[in-house]
Order: sequence, then C-alpha cells, then structure tokens
Amino acid sequence: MSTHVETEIFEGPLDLLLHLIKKNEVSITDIPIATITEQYLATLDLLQSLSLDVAGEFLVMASTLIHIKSRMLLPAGDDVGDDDEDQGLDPRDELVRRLLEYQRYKEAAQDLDQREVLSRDVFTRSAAPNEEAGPRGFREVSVFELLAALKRIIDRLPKDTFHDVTLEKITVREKMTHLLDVLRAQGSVLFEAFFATANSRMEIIVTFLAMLELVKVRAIRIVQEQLAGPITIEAAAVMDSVSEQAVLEQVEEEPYGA
Amino acid sequence: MEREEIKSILESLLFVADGPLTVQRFVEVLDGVDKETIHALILELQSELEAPSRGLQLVEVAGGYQLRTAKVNADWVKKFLGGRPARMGRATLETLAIIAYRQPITKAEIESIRGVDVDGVITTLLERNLVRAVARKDVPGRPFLYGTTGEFLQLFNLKDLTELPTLKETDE
Amino acid sequence: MEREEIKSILESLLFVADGPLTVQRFVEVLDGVDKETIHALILELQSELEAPSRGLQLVEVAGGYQLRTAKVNADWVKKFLGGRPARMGRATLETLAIIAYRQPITKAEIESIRGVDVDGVITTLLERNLVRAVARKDVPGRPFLYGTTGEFLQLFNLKDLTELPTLKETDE
Repeated sequence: MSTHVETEIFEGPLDLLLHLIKKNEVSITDIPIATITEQYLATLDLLQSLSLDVAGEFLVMASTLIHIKSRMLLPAGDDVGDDDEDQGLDPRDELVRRLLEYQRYKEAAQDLDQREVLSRDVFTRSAAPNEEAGPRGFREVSVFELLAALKRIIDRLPKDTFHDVTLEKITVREKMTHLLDVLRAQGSVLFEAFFATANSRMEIIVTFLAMLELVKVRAIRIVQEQLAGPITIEAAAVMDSVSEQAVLEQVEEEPYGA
Repeated sequence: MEREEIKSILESLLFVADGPLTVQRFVEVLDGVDKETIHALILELQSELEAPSRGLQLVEVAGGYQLRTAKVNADWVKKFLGGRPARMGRATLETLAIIAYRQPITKAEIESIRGVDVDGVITTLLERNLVRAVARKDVPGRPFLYGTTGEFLQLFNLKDLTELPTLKETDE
Repeated sequence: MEREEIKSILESLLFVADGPLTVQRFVEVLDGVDKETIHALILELQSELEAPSRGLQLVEVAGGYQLRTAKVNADWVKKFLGGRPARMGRATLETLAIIAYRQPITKAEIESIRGVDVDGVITTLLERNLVRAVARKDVPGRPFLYGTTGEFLQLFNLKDLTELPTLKETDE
C-alpha cells in the first residue's frame, strides 16, 4: 500500500470506511473485506502515529471488520456458529446496511449545506429598533450604558470624599432594600437622582451593585426612552415580602465598605 | 463593477446595517467604487422609494443613510409591532406549565422534567413577568424557587391558580 | 384600501418583522384585506425583487415570508458585517440531517446511524435552537425524542419539512 498521509479527518468509522470504499472504487454492496480491513487498520495506525486521538468507535469497527473477515474465510454453511442467527447470510450484510444508511444521511447533509444558508449566503435584517414605529415602550439599557452613566456620576464626585470610604458600612443588601422602598413609594426613579445622595465612591459602587443584583433577578428594570436620554429605574413587578426576601437573600452580608 | 450590481449591493448593505451608513463606509466595503457613483445611486434609490407602492424610505440621518419604513405606514407598523400577540414558543409554554403546576419549583427541577436547559426560557418568562422568584429552596446552593404571577393568571384568563385545569393522571 | 397602499404596508411590515411573516398575520393587521390580494402582492414583490439592480429577495420560509439579502451579494454582506464564517461542521450537519429526516428520533438511534457519540453535537444544536426535545420515547429509560424547529427551516431556507429533498434510495 502506498503510504500517503491521510489529512482528512473522519467523522467516524463509517465515514472512514466509505472513504476507503470510494478510494478503491469498489461497491458498498460487495466490499473486498480483506483489502478494506487492511487499509482501515493501516489508517488507524497512521492516525495514531500522528498522535491523533483514535476514538473507541474506530477500534470497535476494527474488531467488527476482523470478525467479518474471519467469517468470510469459512466455507458457507460451516460457520463457527456462536452468535449467528444469521446463518447462511453474507457476514457483510449488517455492515453494508449501516454503510448505506449512513451514506444517505451524509449525502442529505451535503444537500442541506448547498442550500441558501441563513447568515452564510443570505442575511436578514438585524432586529434593529425601527425609529418610525414611534415610542414602543422603553428600551432596556445595557450594562455598558449603565457603566458609562456610573462613570459620569463618579467623575462628578469631589475627589476629597474618597477618604471617608472606610468609615462606612454599607451593604449591597441595604441598598437593595432602600431602592425597593423608593420604588414602592414612587414607582420609578431617575438613575442619576438615585445616586445623588451618595457621598462616597464606595457608596456609589455599592448602590450600583445593588441595582445590578435587582436587574439580574428582574425585580427592577432600567430603561431609557431615547438614546443618550435620561435613564430611569422602575419596578419590574410588584414585589411581595416573600419575593423581596428571596431576592435580598442572595446577596452576601459582607459590608463592602469594611 | 456594473452600476446595477453596485446598486444591488447598496440595497443589501442598507438592509442589514443596524445604523446609518456613511458613504465612506460604502466606499470602504466596495473598494474601487467612487463616492460620486454611490451618491448618485443613493439618490436613485431614494427616488424609487418615493413611489406610493413602496413602504420604505432612505433617509439621511446622523451623517449617513438608513432604510426606514415610510412615514405614511407608521400606524400600521405600530399596530403590527405593538399588537403582536404574545406568541409563545413551545419550550416557553412547556416550562410555564411546569412552573404553574409544580410551583414553587427550582430551575434544576424544571430541567429534570424537561430534560433540557431552561435558562433562556426562564429569563424570557421573568422578563415578561409571567413567573418570578418567590423564595429560595433550603438545599445546598439555595436555588431560587419560581412561581407564577398575576400576569400569568391574566394571560390565561384564570381567576386564581385553583382554576388551572387538573392534570390528567398519566401513566405513573 | 388601494392596492398600492396595501403593497406599501406589506413592504413596511416585512421590513420590520423579526421572523417569517404568515399571510394570516398580514390579514390580522390589515383587517378587511383578503388573503388572495396579499398573496398576489407578495408575488408582485417577489418578481420585482428579481431585477438585477435589487439586493433583496422575498423568500417563503418556515410557513411565512421573509426579506433576505440576495445570494449574489453574500460576500459583500459578509465583508460589511465583518464576516466570521459561521460554517457548520460536518458532524453537526450530519446529525441535523438525521434528525430532520428521521424525527422524532432518540440520541441512541442517531448514534447507531452515525457510528459515533453525538452528545456534544446535540447540545450545540439544542443551544442554537435548531432541534428540540419533542417527546420521550416509550422504552426503558424514556429517552428524549428530538425534532427540528422553525429556526432549522429558516436556516436552510425551507418552507416546511416536506420541502426536504427526498433521501436517495439505496440500491440494495
């Protein structure tokens, strides 16, 4: 056998067998089992010598092939007869059936691949908001927009307040409770207004984390009527004490300012 | 490149763009095509879109060009987008049913029933306010327990949860 | 309503829709307009879009109609969008083909056809919402039966499952 390197990666033992059958220009229904088995094993050796992982399925097929080959050597009707209810049948039959079936789906897969595949050959419009539709409720704000807003707030803070941070013991949980209280009373609050009372960087960050926690469990929504417009925090759902408790409990009690 | 070909590409790009497209950007993509040609083709597209049977317009906005629906159709578009019935996918409905009948229930429990990951579905249901976290289960990891909301009752026109049709006893 | 007007609205709605639009949905929005008119206008739009200077096509897919870019412009659109070639691997395609033609089908059945483990591939397909668990098979272990989704139809530009090319018959 000529030793040229197989660069193709096979999808599985059946795929490798189909490849060998095609390469030898023989018929699936009349496989020269000795030749194909020899080449199959040689290919596995090659794959292994290239340090490519040879999956267990390939080895199972190897033993199947060897088994078929040994049975082919026996005269018909004089089978060793341990596992053969299929006595008198061609020992290759089951393998042929599997190869034919696999080949059908392999071809079907190629047919699918030749269609106009979405996002490869043809494209739809990205779900961009359509300005002409007018205000269709509010659009939800991304975390990046929030961070930008947060940065604006922090930048506005006088530098010298930075030092009293360690004196405070604000917890995220306290801030979450506070925000939920405010929303229960007012329904909604302006993002920047909610930070107005904060007088340290740490408090702002804690407040921000509290907000993110509430967004995560969908207790609040952070929305913006138009790009670069004011950002509003609103209650996403009416919270009863049980669900509020559930939301709050997910946050560690560690004070961030400690 | 043929003029027709360029025009066709322009339409494709305007269609997939998610913001206004500058002539500069067109020139970058369609290398070798000059600004004047692109300008002329944009004008052509614009005037074609003025026909009363067309439903789009090509507007110049924020320094670029953008396809938008025609102003005259605004009410129809609003009706279409706004009045969209909450078409719920199968996965969503199934998950909702599991939560409705088995609440309070954790995500892991739902997944063990559905056999597939339900992260995305739960997020959707939370967003649409059909379910909510009602408590936490007293097991390691303290996962959330989910239950249905008032909106859920409204959506299915139920007075309360006892009105849910009884589950047919299956082959268990 | 004038025919021209309806046509214009159709184009607007097709433009803003985030998935294939059924004729039924058009009829709901444009109350009073009959299905036949809408069908006729869709055909008109389709044939207009065939002109070489147009960059869109109106395809019938997954039970509805959807505007898509013309196939001839694929490379330009990819270049514009910053093409990451989302090529599907052979393992994924083959598994998808088996599920499409043999649905509902279990993982074990797929594995016996492909001759290899398909765990990872099924997870990918479920994540991409191209297949879903549709039921459980009534055999020991009650394994999931998988089927394809509407997204599958959209991905391969199929009206419905009957549009799948017939499997080549084997000559045994």
